[in-house]
This record gives sequence, C-alpha cells and structure tokens, in this order.
Amino acid sequence: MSEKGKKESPEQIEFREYCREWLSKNTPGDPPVRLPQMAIEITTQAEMDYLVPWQKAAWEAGLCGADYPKAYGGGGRTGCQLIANEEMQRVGTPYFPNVIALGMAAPTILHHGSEELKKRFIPKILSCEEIWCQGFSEPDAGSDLASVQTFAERAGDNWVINGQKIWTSLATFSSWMIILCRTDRSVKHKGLTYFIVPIESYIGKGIEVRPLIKITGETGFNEVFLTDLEIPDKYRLDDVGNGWSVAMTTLIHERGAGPMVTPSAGGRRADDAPGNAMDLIDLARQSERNGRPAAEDPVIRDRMIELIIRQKGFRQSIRRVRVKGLVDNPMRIGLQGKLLFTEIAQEVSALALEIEGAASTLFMNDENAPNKGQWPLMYLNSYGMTIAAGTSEVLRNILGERVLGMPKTK
Amino acid sequence: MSEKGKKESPEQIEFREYCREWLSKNTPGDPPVRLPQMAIEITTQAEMDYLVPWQKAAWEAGLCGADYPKAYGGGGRTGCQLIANEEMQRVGTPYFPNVIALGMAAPTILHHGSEELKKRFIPKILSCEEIWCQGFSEPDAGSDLASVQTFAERAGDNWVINGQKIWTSLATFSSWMIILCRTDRSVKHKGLTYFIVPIESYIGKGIEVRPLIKITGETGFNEVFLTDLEIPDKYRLDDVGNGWSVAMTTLIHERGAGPMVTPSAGGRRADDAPGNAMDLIDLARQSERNGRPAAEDPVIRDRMIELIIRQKGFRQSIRRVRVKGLVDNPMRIGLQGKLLFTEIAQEVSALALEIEGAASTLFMNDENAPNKGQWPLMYLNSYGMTIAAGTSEVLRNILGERVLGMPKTK
Amino acid sequence: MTQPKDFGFGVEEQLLQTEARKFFKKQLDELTLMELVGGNSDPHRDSECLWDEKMWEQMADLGWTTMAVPEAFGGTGMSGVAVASFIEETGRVALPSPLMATVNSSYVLSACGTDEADSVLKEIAGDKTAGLAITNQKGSWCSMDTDVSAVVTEDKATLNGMAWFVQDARKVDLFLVKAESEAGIGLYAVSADAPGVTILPDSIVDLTRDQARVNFEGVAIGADKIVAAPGKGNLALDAAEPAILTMISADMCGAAEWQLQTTVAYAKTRMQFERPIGFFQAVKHPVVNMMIMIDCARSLVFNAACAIDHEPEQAKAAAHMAKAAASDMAAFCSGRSVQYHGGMGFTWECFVHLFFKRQIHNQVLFGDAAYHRAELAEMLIGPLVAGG
Amino acid sequence: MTQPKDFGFGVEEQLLQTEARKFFKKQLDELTLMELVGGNSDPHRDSECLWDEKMWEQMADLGWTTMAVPEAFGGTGMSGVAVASFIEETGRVALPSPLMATVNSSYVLSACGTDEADSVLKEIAGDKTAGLAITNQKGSWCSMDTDVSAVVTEDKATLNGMAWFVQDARKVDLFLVKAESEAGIGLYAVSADAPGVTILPDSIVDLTRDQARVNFEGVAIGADKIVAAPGKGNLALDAAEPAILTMISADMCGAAEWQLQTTVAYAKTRMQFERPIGFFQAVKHPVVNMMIMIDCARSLVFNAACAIDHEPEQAKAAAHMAKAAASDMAAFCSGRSVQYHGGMGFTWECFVHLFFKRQIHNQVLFGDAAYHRAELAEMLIGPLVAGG
Repeated sequence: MSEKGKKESPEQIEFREYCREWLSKNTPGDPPVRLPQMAIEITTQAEMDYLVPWQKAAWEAGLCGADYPKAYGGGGRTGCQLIANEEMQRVGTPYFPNVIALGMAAPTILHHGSEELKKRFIPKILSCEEIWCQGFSEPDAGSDLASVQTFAERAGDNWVINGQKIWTSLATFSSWMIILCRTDRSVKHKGLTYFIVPIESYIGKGIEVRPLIKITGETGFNEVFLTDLEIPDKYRLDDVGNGWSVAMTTLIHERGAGPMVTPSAGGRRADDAPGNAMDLIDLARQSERNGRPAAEDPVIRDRMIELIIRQKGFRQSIRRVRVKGLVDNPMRIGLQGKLLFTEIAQEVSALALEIEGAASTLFMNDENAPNKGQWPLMYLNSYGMTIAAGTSEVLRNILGERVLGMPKTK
Repeated sequence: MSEKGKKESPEQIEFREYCREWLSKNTPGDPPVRLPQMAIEITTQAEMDYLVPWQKAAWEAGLCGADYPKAYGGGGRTGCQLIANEEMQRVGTPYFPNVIALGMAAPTILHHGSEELKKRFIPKILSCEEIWCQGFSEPDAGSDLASVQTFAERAGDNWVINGQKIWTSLATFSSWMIILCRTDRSVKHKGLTYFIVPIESYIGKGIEVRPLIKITGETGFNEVFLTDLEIPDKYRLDDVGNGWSVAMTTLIHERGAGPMVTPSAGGRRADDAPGNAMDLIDLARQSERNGRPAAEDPVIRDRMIELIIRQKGFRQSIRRVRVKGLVDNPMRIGLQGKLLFTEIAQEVSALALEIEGAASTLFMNDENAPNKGQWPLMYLNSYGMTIAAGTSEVLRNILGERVLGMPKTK
Repeated sequence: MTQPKDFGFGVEEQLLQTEARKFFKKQLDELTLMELVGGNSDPHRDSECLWDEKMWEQMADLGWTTMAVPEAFGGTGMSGVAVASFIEETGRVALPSPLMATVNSSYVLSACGTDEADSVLKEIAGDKTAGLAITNQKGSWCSMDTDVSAVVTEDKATLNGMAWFVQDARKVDLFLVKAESEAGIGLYAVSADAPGVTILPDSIVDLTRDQARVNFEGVAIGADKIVAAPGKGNLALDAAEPAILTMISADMCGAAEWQLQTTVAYAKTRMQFERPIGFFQAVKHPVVNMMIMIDCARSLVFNAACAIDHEPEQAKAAAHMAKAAASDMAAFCSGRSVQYHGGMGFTWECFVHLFFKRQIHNQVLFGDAAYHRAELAEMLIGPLVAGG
Repeated sequence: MTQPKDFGFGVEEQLLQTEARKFFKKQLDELTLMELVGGNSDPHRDSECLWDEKMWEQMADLGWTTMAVPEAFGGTGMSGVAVASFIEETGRVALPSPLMATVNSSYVLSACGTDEADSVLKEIAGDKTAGLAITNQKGSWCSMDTDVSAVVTEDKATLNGMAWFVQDARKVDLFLVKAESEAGIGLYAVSADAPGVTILPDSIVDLTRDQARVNFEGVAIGADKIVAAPGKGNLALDAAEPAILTMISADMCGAAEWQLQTTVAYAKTRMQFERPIGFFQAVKHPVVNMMIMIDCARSLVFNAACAIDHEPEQAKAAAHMAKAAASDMAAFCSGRSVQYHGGMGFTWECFVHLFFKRQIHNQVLFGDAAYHRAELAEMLIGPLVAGG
C-alpha cells in the first residue's frame, strides 16, 4: 500500500519531483563487490570505493543533508530529508557508508557543538569526505553506558585520554570519533564529558584499532585503545560533566526517535529491508522442508502471516505517530522502534531457517544454500541487533519507565 | 504408559495389592451434587456431607495417612502414601475434602509441633473429624509473605491476636487454622511466629469469616478477621521468631516438594486432572470452530500436541527426579512443579476456548456450552492457580535463586 | 486508490473522540458499570440483558447511533476512522449497548445497495436499533453459511431455522437475517417482535453483552424487507466484512488500553518486598509488551478503517490483519491484567474481570486470530491444496 | 510392556555417565574445542572436517564407539538409556566425531535383522565407522523417500543418484545407503572409498560437524552388502527411528545444559548498573525458562530411551515428543545464551557460538519440532483429511 501523503508542503512536493528526476539519471550501477547487509559491516576498501562517491553525489544533489542548514553544508530545507529517503528507498539505491556520522555525530554536533565545530565537521560528514565512528561502549560498560571508565584528564587547554572502547564500527576507515569519557570518578552520570577525537592521524600515536570477529565470521566491529591521547579543549561538546545528556541526543537519534531525520538511502526499499517478513513467502514457495513444500505447511503459513502482520503493524505505528489524536505520548511509539525492528527481524530469520528445513544447515559458501545463505547469516546477525545500541532488555526498561512511568529497576 | 515400579519394597507391593482389593469394594458412589473442580472450592454442606465420610473411610482403611506414625493416627508405613494415591487416582475416587490440613497443617505440625500437639491434632486431620484452613496471606502481604502484619501479643501464658487474613479456603467449615503472625515489628523475617488457632469455637467471639467472590462467581475463599483472639502459648509451633522457617515447611509441602507425601485421592486419574491437555483432543473432535471441525485444523493440532508434549515432559520429570544420576540438584524439578502445573493448565484451558470457537462465549448455565462450560470456568480459575500459593513470578525468582544460584531480586 | 498519510483522522474526528471520551468518563465510570452489570455473581445465574437505555437515548440525541448510516438516509455518515475511534472509546468503558450491532447492520445495509436496504437504513436513522443474525450453529463467519432457510415468492419470503450467536439480540429492534433459498443467500430484515421470532438467550461469560439464538418459525415478511436478494446477500456481507472486523478490533483496543493503564497504575502503587511491583521486570517488561501489542493492533485498526474509505481493494487484507492482531493482543493483555493485579484481580469486586470477560467474547467474535491468519494466507500465499 | 520406574538407569549407567563426563572434561574443554574447530573464521571458508581422531581411538578402546552394537556381534550392547546419557555428555562438549552417525547406523543395522546386516555390525564392532545416506534433496526424513536408485540382480546391486544431508560423511568408513528399486526401498552398505562414490562436502553453519552430499555413480556392490532387501529397508529405518530421534535429542540436551550453566555463570559475574545481571528478572526469568525447557526435553529423552528397550510399542510417540521438545528447547536456549552474554557473546572468541551453531544444526536434523508434532498429531488425533 502506498502511503504517499496528501498534505505535503509545496516545498516537499517540488522536492519529491526533483528527487525523482535526479534519481532517474543518477543512481550508481551494481556494486563491483558483494556488499554486506548493513553499512556498519563494511570491512573492505573496495566497498568504500564504491559507496563514498555515491554519498558524495547524493550530497551534491541535495539528497543527503537536505534539512541541515546551508551554513553547515546542508540543503536548508524543512521536512525534506524524509522525502529524499523515501525516494531513494523507492528506487533501491545503495546505503550511505557514513552511517555513524549521519545518524549520530552530525545531529549531536548540531545540538551541542560550537559554531566553529558545526562549520568544520558537518559539511565533511554530509559529503563523506570524513568518516566517523563512535566510542561509547567499553568492555565493562555495555547496557550500563553511564559506567564508562575511559578517562579524560584536564591538562591546561588540552585533555589527555586513556582507556578502551569496543564494538566500534567503521573505526578502521574513520577520521574522527565521538567519544564519551569520564572526567570525574566521584559521581556516575554527572562525571561524564563528551568529546570529538581525531582517529586517523593518531593511529600508532595514542590510538590503536584492533578488529573484532563476530560470530558470523565477519569483521567490522573493532576495539579502540586510547593511550595518552591529547586533544584540545575545543573538541569538547557541551559542558564538562554534561556528557550524559549529550549522549542522550546521540542515542535518541540512533534509535530513530530524534528531531533530525537521518539521511538514509536505505540500500533497499522499505519493504525489502533485511528481515522483511514478506520475503518469507517467496522463500517458502521455493523451499521443501521435511520433504514437503513449505508454502503448503499450514503451521508455517500461520507463523509467516503472524510476523507479516506484526511488521505491518509496526510500520503503521510509525505512520500513526505523526497523527494528532491517535497518539497520547509521542515517545510511546518512537521508543519501540529499535526494539521491534530488531526482534521482528530475529523472529523472521529464525522462521526462515525453519522454512528452509535441512537446507538451513548450509552457510554462505555453499552452492546449494537457499538465497546464498543469507538467512542463517541474518539470523546470527540478528543477535548483534538485539544486543547493540541498547539491548532489548534495556529498551523494555526505558519503555516501562519513561513511557509508562513505572519505577526504575536499578 | 504405566509407570508401575520394578523396584518396590515388599511392603509397597503388598500394600498396593491391599489398596486395589479395598478400592474394588469401597469407592463411594456418584456424588449427589456436582462437585467443584478442586477441594478448596467446596462451599456447601452437601458437598462436605458426601466427601467427609469418604475421607474417613479411606483413613480407617489406611489409605489416608499411610506414612504417618501410628502414634498420630497414621498407618506407620514407609513410602506407601504414594502407592495409595496412585491406586485411588487409578480408579478415579473423589478428592479428600481436608486438603489444607493434609497438605499443609499435618506435615507442619509433624515437623514443628510438640508431642502433645501431634497427638491431639494429626489423627483428627487424617480422619477428617476436624477441617483446617490456613492464615498466611493478608491484603498487603501476598507474594511478600514475610510482611504479614497480623500481630500476636504476649499476655502471660497466652497470646492475643489481631489482624486480617485473606484467601482463606475452607474457613467456613474449619475447626482450626494454621496462622503466621508478627510478634516483633522491628525485624521482618525474624519477627514472625507460627500458631494454631481455633476458628469454629470463636466465630463471633474474636473471629469473623466473610466469603470472597472469585471472578468466576464462585465463593470458597474467605477473609478472616481476628479481633483480640486469645490463645494459649501451647498452640505455638516452634520458637518465637522462628515462624518463617515453619512457614517454609508448610509452603514446601504445598508446592509438592516436601518430605511428606500428601494423601491425595485426586478426584480423577492423573491423566484426567483439570487442565489435562489430552482432553483437548476429545474437545476438538466434538467442536466446530469458525464453521470447520477443530480437529482438522492443523494450527490447532500443532498447539494441542505442543501442550500434550510439555505436560508429558513435566510428568516424566516427576519420574526422573527420583533417579540417581539423572538429577544434579533435587530441588531443580521439585520447585518447578507448581509453576508448570498451573501455567500448563492455563494454556490448556486458553486453547480449549480457541477450540470451542464461538461456543467459548457460553458459560456454565448454558445448555449448549461444550462440556457444560467447564473450560471457560477452568480458564478463569487458572489465574487463581498462577497467583495463589506463590505467583509464577515469585516461583521463577525462587528457581533462579535457590536452584541456579543467581542473585536475589529484592 | 491510496491512503492519506494521516489516515484521514483530522480535526473533526479528534473532536468526536474528545467528546466521546468526556461523555463516557462521566456517564460510565467503572463503579457505575459494575453496579449495572455485576450485581449477580452466581455462575449459575439466568441469562441477563443489562444496559442503560437512558444513556443510549442520549447517544442517539448526539447522533452517535447512526454514525454508519450515510447522510443521504438521515444518518451522521461518518468516516471509517471516526467510527473506529468512537468505538474504541466505547471499548475503553466496556459499554453495554447495541451500538456495534447497529453499526455493523448499517454497513451491511449500505453494502446491499437496494431500495429495501436504504429504507431500513432510514429506520436506523430514525433511532431503531438493528443486529445481525448471520451465524450458524457451527459458528461459521463465512458469508455462505447459515442454518436459516427462506422460501421466496413474488410478494413475500418465509423464514425457518435458527440463527446462532446473535449479538445484543435483546437490545435491538430488528434483525438482518441471513437465509438460504434455492437462488442463494439473501438478507431479510425482520422485526424482533414479528410473529414466529423467538429469542433464546445464551448464558455467557461476558457480563457486558447479551447473545442469543434466534429462532424463526414460519416468519413471513413482505418483499419490501428483502434487503438483499437471494444470491446477493453473501456479497453484501463480504463487502461489509472489513468494516465489521475493524470495528470489533477497535473495541478491543479500547478495552486493552483500559487494562494497560489500570495495570500500570496498580503496579506503581502496590507494594511488595518494600517496592512497588512495577519495579520488578517480571511485571514491568510484560506490561511493556501489552503496550507494544496494543500499539500494533491499534495502528492496524486505523489502517483498516482508512482503507474502508480510501483503499477499498486493500480493506479486506487490512481488516484480517487488524482482527488477528487484536485477538492475540486481547488474550495477552487480559491475562496479564488479572495476573498482575494478584489476588485482588481474582475477585469479583475488582473491575478487571469485566474487561477480561468482554475480551474473551471479542477474541472469538467474527473469527479469532488463527482464523484470520488462515484467511490472509489464502490471499497472500494462495489456497492450501493438501493437508500440508 | 511397561517401563521400569527408574527408566532402567541403574548403577552401571551412572558409572558410564561419570566416566564419560570425566573423560570429556579432560580431553575437550572449551578452549581445546575452539582450537580444534574455530581456527578459520572466514564465512567464505572452504568446507572443513575438523575432529580429533586420536580421541576417537581412545573412545574406541573404551568400547564407546560400539555401544549400540549388540554384544552378540562384538559390540558393548548398551541399553537405550545408557547410550542416551553418554551422547548427552558428548553434546555437553559439542564433540566433533562420527559417534552419532555410527550409533544411528548400528540401530538401523540391528533393525534389519539380516545376516548381511549382522556382518556389517561386526565390522563396526571391529572399529569401523558408519553413517546414514538416507535423505533426499528435499530434506525428507520419511523412510520411503530417496534420490538414489538401485538395480538389483542376483549377485549384486548397482547404485546411482545422490544422497543429501549426509552427516559426518568425511569421518565414516562406510555408508548405509537408502535406494529405491522396483521392489521397493532397500539398504545397501557401501564403502566410502568404493569406486563411483564421490563426497561433495557442504559448507555449513555448524563448526563441529561435517555434512555432505554423497554421489553414487554406477556403484556396484556384492549381494552380501544388501543389508535390507528391497521393500524391507524402509521398515528397518522406521524401526530404528525412535532410537535415532532419541539420541539426537540427547545430544541437544547436553549442549543446552552447557549453555544454561555457562549463561548462569556469566549472569552471576557480569556487572551492569552495579549489579550482577542475574539480579535482573529480565535475565533471571528467561534463564529459568531455559532450565524448565531443558528438564522437559531431558525427561522426554529418557522416557523415549527407556521405551526403546522396555515399551517398544510406545517408542515412536515418545521419540516424536522428545525431538519436538528438544528442538524448541534448543532454539530458545541458544538464543538466550547469546543474548545474555551481550556483546561478548556476539564475538567469535566467546565459546557460545560453537554450541549455538551446533544446535541450529541439531534443530532441523531428522525433522524439526513442527514436523514431529504433525507426525504425533497423526498418531494421536488421526490423519488430516483436508487442508483445514
């Protein structure tokens, strides 16, 4: 079902036309290498060499950063990034590679950075000249983010940082990192300060990046070790001791509930995203399980339809969240987004394995694996999704506490 | 599948023969009134008039109280109550009415009572001469039993009790009550003391019993108000301040994990107990749902079989718990019993409603209700089961903490 | 056709929603509801039909009882989303009334498109109430199944047989009866007090509804009461099905939201282990899951309600989704609402059982979740050939 | 027949269990296993077959590789519960070995009851390993389905076709091949290195197993290798099915118990929010559910294992129950074991993925949960006539 709007502004209507026109001539061709399922899993320069020019072209055309002020390299429009995203997803463009920068660093700098920092960093984020990574999690600070121990010590006009960050996607390609550091050990949340740190130029001189291997065998996540890394005070975002509230700006955008719409070329159409339950129908039509056609198995049908319905409901909720009268608490839907997207994707891929039957044992390198083994890969990766960026457990706490007002479990 | 033992003692073998012989001649006829699903729901004298003589006869024959010492009116046998229970359940005798006394009061008195109390009370429990109820829960002390506020104040050789108990099954028929009282407000668990109190003789003189109505409309539970009720110190069980550990003896027997096997005529065969998943098959064969035969619906079949399997697994666990080498921690199975029995019963009755389709709207008084409306009744009552005697939530805590050793959630 | 982004839920719809919420909050708080329907707790009580006819008259004065009757026939002719949002409010207070029956009948009559049907719509606009007598003993929701037969001559029709699971049978003035004759399924408007009509009340679990078998014994009606000719009745029912499914689902969302809010409030105040029980994730997280399931069902309800007006070719699939999601959601939320109220929630005096029982009724009414998933599977995957 | 109350699990069985646990604890701790199978993490790696043949020789010396071969043919001929409890121990360490393949083959051969089969049993007793080549491309576990054909003459048989999903194909000395000829399904013992046999390794998710297609191209074998004559092979497979299902389920229980204990240990030590994460009911309660599901499956495994020897008429139903419960249990426990290890559990260096992947393989092997429930439904309710 199309959900094209009735009530778009003249600017939006015109911009949509413009996007369609531009995209009809300017989408990149097929990638020369097989791209990973998500941008955070990029591990090779060949992937980057294909994706970076694409983002740059989209930025130059105004499709990446449409709603950012012109002063910071944006398009200076209102409510247009969503239009661009929709149109890019409609024609199935590849994703943008600078996802951490677009989704987290840029809105955080916009809200908490000095004018100098905004002018210096946001344009190069949008144009993809500089790739960013994020230094939040540590080995002992996962769900409990406020317990980070990486320490930034004041040294005159500079700060000296020591510590270790983990699960750092894109670190091997990054010029810059947003980082949450402790500046006071005597208090928990109020002892945190938020910085921007150079990565690329300090590799081997205070910065060490070590790749981590995921259970899928893919790399992409890294550990980043910071040793006596010295940075100027101007790279601090917001006040000393105010890092937690800056981090909240980052997280709310990461979870898709922030005020700035993240430029997202999507990689695929919305209905074609990883974990799309509708894909199960085709899979079932091609699969035999236990010797019988999966699409003829009533129990499998029931469960496919159940997931299709839940996924449809989630998408309709995203539609409903903007309708006055049909939402009492605006956070109620928004804060469900990441939780539902990842849990449904997990269930969809688990069901895909059941549909495949014996063939679900086959992995990516097997010539007989259905869909080239993408479903077992997706199932394994789904646990990264339900763990990273707020575990499902933490997100349910947040929903219970912030939306329903139940007492904190701590 | 029969699970008749290979390795029974000569006493057990002989006793089983004896039980069969006796039961072949001595089971009571059909009840003159429709009995409630469980003994704790008895509300009329007519029900008692049918059930009390039955328990008395079974006691006289040695089938009720077989393992209790002869000095306390028991049979003085070893491992024979289980045999009697099995044989009574095999032929489908009615349940014993004095369930609270048999399942909770008797083992508690046996383990914590003075010789005088054991001699005075246990024989009349087994013979059903005196019915008992239990005074544990209070309006503000449900799951958190240790927070009971009913206060017993020392007055010379006596205690004066004031407070309110709730969910008191059988209170209207009871001569005696086991009760957990606070005797010290300055400490929580160590401030509790356990007593026996006379009920019947104090009605209107310090004891008031008010029936509660359940969501089914049935009565059976009561509130009991105690006002300046004075009892002698000899009715105290165990030491002052030791009430919590006495209560644990009661609860472990209530949950079926205590050392004394509760005399249980079962009312039905084990496979015929309330919430038996196998019953769903017959129901499905008789039911049309949405215009089609329920037994032909593959999704319904899948879910029926799933419950049948889980119930079978639970019963096999009860068998496994006694086999050395197949159980690492003896509490691991025992403490699951009440939780699984009640949750499976809830799911079974919920599925029964789905099987019945539109007819699940019909209640007990409707001539067209399948099985006389027993399944909706069972479904409603199942919430009593998952709440009373340790909510499912509290039981999962206990399993996680006592069996798996995880930290206490409190 | 495409749907408007905002479901077409504009200022007017918001106003109606606010009005309705205010009205029902004032007229039917929980204690009033309990006094109305919970007086007799005996499980062996005779079947009862308890509702507030005065409130119904007020609702009629406000134009709320004719909202699914097109303006052309004297109704208030509201959009699908307006009706859904209104019915959601009635579910939130577990309103006992013939509203849903009348609304459903209005949709069926509109779908008939005959002069005879239009004239019955005018009767509803004139404050008559109507109900559907369309289900057989097997509880089939398929438009082709009925246990009532019709013999149709030029100037009249004679009905014989029994309609089962008729909703709010004792509250309505007339029935739309599905009956089969040689030429197929027709729909017949029959006055509830016509000779030969016998209402046999069911004893039901839900305290906020009445349900009955309705027997037709040689019931003769004039040709002007044949609202859909033989062979056409099933088509009208099929056309109205999306609206019927959407509205029952809306009722369920309202009731579930009451359960959610009430359970949250209890979890914040009920203390155990020196904590409000909402502190414990064993309570908190399933309550969050209640909210998640409600939001999913509710979004699907408004999608389906919008489709009725704006994307009719998608309305059937959308309505199957809404009812399937609502039925699963209702089962889960009802169970949790009783469980987390603990012993208190298991007593008659606590309000939660009123909503719990209404939802048990709703879950199965017009088909349960598994049924609608199977129907949707037929649409999306194709028919099942063998038994799998 | 009736089952002994204690499942027939006596002193001897306990001893074997204790021995096995000690042996594997010493020989195959997690780090050793990781070094054995986890060296190459590349998802595009070539198919590998990694196992410790030295350990296998030790196991053979202890008589553990012939436990399902009757004593009459030189095996150690253990009871069903003994074998199940031993295999449970191998699952607990995720042992890569041809044990299950060999045990399954032994059960099938015993069920053949022919001199030819007995002589292959003697070969296994003489420390040969064997595997089943019985599955077709559609992944059917039905004893009647195969993609291999046989042409049988008086003194020999010739096989053509492909067997799919052959377990531990590169670890075994001979295959029992299910092939169809005009006279029906027969079973044929074929040496893994016979001319015309090609093993085409699969690239699989599980790191502790190998799986392959095995192609037979004009493979000729003597009549003395026809272990079940055409028309009899399916009967032997049906007779052995309860044991096969029971043993795979036992493996799953062992692996799941490792997951449970490891997750509990982590939950007790991993601190977040100034608490061990096991404090939080969002972790604690699902971990309890892991235990509950393991106990259910494990009890059904021993019930089924006991039935094989003591109540064969019930063994089929009991085995369907065991595998259905084990597959659901494995899916749940595996998922939770990764989730509650958090980011750490998502890394290659953490051991949990080894067991997670083995369970993915186990879940589907010899039929998943839904399949066995459908089979059991046929037995308990009767065949499905229409598509429902």
